Amino acid sequence: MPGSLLSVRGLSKEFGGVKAIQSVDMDLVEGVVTALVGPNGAGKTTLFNLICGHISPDAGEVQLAGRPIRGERPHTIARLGIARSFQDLRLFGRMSVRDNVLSALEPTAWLWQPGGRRAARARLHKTEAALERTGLSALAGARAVDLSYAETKFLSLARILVTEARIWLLDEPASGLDPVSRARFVALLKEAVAAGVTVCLIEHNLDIVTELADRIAFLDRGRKLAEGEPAAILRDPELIAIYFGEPRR
Amino acid sequence: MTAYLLNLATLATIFGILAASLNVLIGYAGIFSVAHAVFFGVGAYAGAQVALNLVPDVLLASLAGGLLSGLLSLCLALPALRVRGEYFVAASLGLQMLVVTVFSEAHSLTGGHGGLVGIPPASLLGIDVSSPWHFLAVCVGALALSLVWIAILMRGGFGRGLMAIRDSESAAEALGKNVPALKTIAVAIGCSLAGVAGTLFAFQLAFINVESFTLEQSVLLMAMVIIGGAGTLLGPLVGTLLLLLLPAALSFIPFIPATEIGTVQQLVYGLAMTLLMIFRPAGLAAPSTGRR
Amino acid sequence: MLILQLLASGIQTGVLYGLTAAGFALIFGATRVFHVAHGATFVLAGYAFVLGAQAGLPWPVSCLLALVVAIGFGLFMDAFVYRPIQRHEGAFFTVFVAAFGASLVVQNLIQFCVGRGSVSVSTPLTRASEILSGLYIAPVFWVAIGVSVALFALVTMFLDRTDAGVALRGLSENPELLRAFGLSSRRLSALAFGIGSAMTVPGAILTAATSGIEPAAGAHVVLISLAAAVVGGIGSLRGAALAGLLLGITENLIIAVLDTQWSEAAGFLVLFAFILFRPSGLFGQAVRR
Amino acid sequence: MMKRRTFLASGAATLAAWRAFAQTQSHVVGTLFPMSGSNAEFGTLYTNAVQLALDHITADRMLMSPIELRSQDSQATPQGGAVGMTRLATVDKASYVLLGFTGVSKAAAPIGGRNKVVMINGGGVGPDLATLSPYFVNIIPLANKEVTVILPWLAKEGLKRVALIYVDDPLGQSINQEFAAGLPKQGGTLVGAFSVPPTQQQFGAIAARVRDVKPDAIYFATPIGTQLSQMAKQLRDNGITQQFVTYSVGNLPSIVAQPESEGMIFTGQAADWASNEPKIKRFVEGWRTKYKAEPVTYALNYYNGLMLFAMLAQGLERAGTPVTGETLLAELMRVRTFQLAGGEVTFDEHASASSAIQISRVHGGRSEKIG
Repeated sequence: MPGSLLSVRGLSKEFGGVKAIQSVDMDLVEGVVTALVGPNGAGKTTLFNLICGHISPDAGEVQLAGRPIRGERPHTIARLGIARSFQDLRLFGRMSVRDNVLSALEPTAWLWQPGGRRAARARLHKTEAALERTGLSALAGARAVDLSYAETKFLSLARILVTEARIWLLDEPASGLDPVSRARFVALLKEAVAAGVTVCLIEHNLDIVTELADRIAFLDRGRKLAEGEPAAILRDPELIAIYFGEPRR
Repeated sequence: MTAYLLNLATLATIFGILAASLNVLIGYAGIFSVAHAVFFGVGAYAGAQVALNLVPDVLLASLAGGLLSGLLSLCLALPALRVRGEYFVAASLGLQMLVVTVFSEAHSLTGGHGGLVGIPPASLLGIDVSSPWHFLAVCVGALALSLVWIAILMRGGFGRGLMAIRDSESAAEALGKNVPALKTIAVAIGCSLAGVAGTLFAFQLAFINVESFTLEQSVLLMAMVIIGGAGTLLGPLVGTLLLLLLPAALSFIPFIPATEIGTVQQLVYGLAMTLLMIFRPAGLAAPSTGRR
Repeated sequence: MLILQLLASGIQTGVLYGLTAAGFALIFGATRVFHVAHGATFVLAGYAFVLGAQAGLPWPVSCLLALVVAIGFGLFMDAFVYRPIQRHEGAFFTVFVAAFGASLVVQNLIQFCVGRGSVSVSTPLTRASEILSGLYIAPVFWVAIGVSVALFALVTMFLDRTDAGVALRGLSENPELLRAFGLSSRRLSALAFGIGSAMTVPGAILTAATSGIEPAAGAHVVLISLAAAVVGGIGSLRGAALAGLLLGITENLIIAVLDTQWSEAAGFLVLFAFILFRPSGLFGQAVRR
Repeated sequence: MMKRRTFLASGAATLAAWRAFAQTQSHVVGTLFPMSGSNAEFGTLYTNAVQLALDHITADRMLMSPIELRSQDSQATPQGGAVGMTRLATVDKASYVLLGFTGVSKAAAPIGGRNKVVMINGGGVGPDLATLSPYFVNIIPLANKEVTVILPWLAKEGLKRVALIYVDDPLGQSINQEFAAGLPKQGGTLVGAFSVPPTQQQFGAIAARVRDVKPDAIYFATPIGTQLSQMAKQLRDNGITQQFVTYSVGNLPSIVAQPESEGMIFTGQAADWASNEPKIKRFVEGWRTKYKAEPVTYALNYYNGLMLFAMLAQGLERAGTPVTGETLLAELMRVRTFQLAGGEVTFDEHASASSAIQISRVHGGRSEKIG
């Protein structure tokens, strides 16, 4: 597909006989926001895990800007410019908010850091800026486990924000937020998209999906059932029936 | 009296290094090793052999002890990369038991149960440092260096990387951390420091045998770190002082029958471990939990 | 004949290892508590039996006493040590340290109250006689096998047939369920501790009869249980029991070629190898890396 | 099993020692025994022996200044030995320390030597203890001497095939060497030597191997009493009916009392409890009244250990020489031969004692001298 930054071809994964993902094709086009939609257990998170290398696929191909990345270790894939968030956030609980973000800026943290003091100061600067944007500046010294729910969501975003990754894979980033926080959150995402980030998000809240997404990929039981413009997908009665409660076995 | 206090202070310093080094694993990297006495022992034997056969130079012997322990730490890093949690504890237990057998059977290297006797008095770059004051100074120096080295590492990106892995391995990976490399280095650092402590221990006692490197020792070390506060710089030192000075302090209490001191001490130490874990699981030196 | 004799003594050790390990596995599987104080349960049960017998109680009463002490201690640990810690959302290591501390307390209390040497009961059951040329078997051999098999069958039946048992097994086979059960699993966890602790009793009593029991004997028991539980696949009772049996046999058979120093080490080498190459154990489901 | 009374007694002693802290006139004698852990049975036994000697010395008014006992727990480990010895030497300023156990002795010897403290070993019998330090005195004959006594006896009894079960430490290794070298000279053979770790508790498998080599006698070389009793019980349980032989460790009360030890032969210093020699008689009767039990040679060693101190100090006091470790050692090396309970003891140039070794047999829960 033209402009495809990340392309997934024929990706499959089985867990003990259960087909979690069955030959899924998908493309993330530069600057386009794709929403992964589907009922629980459709395999959305598994798809993220396969792309990021947390799970190795049984078959299929993943390419980042034409370079095959299937079989690479997660940290290598991350360093190539794919950032992801987790549904359960997985913050670094016993570290401070600042260190959570700062740590995301040091992927190759070694016994010593390249660039010396100046680079270190730059990283700190960037961290403070990210905290500022996500409204966490006042909490920079607090431990992540001590944050409120909404604050943890923003911290998770801040960690991705600083990485300057080209692709963001976000797993229900805004779920459970109150309307005000949600608006703030969506605004931040839009800013990022405007700055050229390619976003793929898993989202159950269709309001957010319609507000953000340019395309929707619909997954059910490991298969991609449809992909297209949000309006078209959300009008398909069959998909809506699956989504909203066709009784599943 | 001074000599007794000096001896105790030197031992406390050596165990301080040990606890601090174990803290790198337990507190920062989240690698719950109960095989730390193994690396203490490797360092002690290596240092003692250098002192016995080459020169009794603390620096050289410590280097040898630290290096060998660091190399052999791969035995611990390997399971640490494969498994976590209870499985890793089990693996390190296995390693500990295995190595104790090797220590007691490799007569030519370790002297078996008879141990290595007559380790010569220590010197440092040609200067005799075997007097209690001098040797304490050497040990305090080593402890200070270790603490500074750990503090610098843990304040920097490396430490943040380790703690990130400790708190969430998958998130750390997703942010580009090379988890196997970081873990391996952390284990190597912790174990080589333990090796240095082992060498100092060998010089201090002038006699070592396998009884100092058993599972009980590993558990004592672990208790020092946990009781003091894992993941804090000074916690392990607090734990070391408490657990090491406890028997000495108990033996000064006149109303405990001398014959029962050992039992009472173990009892107190066991009870302290259990109660602390129930009421203050983060350890004595850890800041109290914030809002929650 | 040597091999046969070693095999026999391996089986006798092994069945008791297996039973104790299965108790450990049951507790770990159902509650995710790394019950290091399992060895303390074992020692307490052994001492209860010996002291009962020395006080002149008839042996079934002494056995019952041992059973009560074991179960009581298990329930005590569950209610007053593990549960408060879990309320604090302690990491598993916190549990490990607390349990270790408790074992130390038990060991030293026994030393203080009873004495430090080993205690044992004398019984004609441990006297071996030659049943084949060169093969000596003591009646205790059959007792160990009989009791272990019977008790194991009883526990498995309980787990298979009763509602509570099925729920327990569900927990150990699918740890995810544990989260769903949450703290409402309180009674189930007490049940697991009760049964698991009871499973140390035959081993404790027979050890007291064959080789005597000492305050520090718990450490070895825990190490073996732990090794067996891992090798068998954590959560699998059958796996733990079988692995315990195998460890006992290995420990004994290896003496045909090596000195005894290596017999314990061999068991831990097996453990280490399993963790490196097959962390899911013999029967376990795949664990997360 | 130890008696509560002993705890109280030693507790009272400690208390008394504390009160006397300021009185620098008294002679400070230290004990460095394992008081906790699996070897604590020895520690209690040794402490009892020292207490009894102290009672007798006080009753006899042997010394002008009183003896003050200070106790440290060696835990039977090198580290415990080093810490305890340092404390005895530098805090308590003991001039004379009674200790035991090979590992403890090795760790304590350099410290005692540096601080000029005479160390009396009455329990550890590893042959490498002979030359640890000039200040290290062995009042117990070392184990290799015991083996030389048992070899002719084995030959005389026609026990030609000997199997050895030994703990793999210097003691066990030296016994192994002594047997391997000495048995053929007597026309016997060492048909099997099985080493075990000090922590081993199960001997069923060893029993199988021992039976497999068809020995006439089985020799146990373990320094740990509980282990010895396990070995004896489990071997008998596993149908091994041959002669058991061991060295002085067999003299522990718990072992002598055990039914499986019936008929076991052990060597040890000549100590004839039925003797009419007044010193030994006093010791035996004193022990029986005070501890309601039969004495053992280990206890005799430490009893003699403190008695030796009283004799040395008495000599020094009479000569007007201050009692220090240095003068005590000089006195020991001057006199060399002492009339202690159980007979004459002579110290060689390494300050290691040689005294007559006797062979005893366990019979009916008691030990009896057979040669």
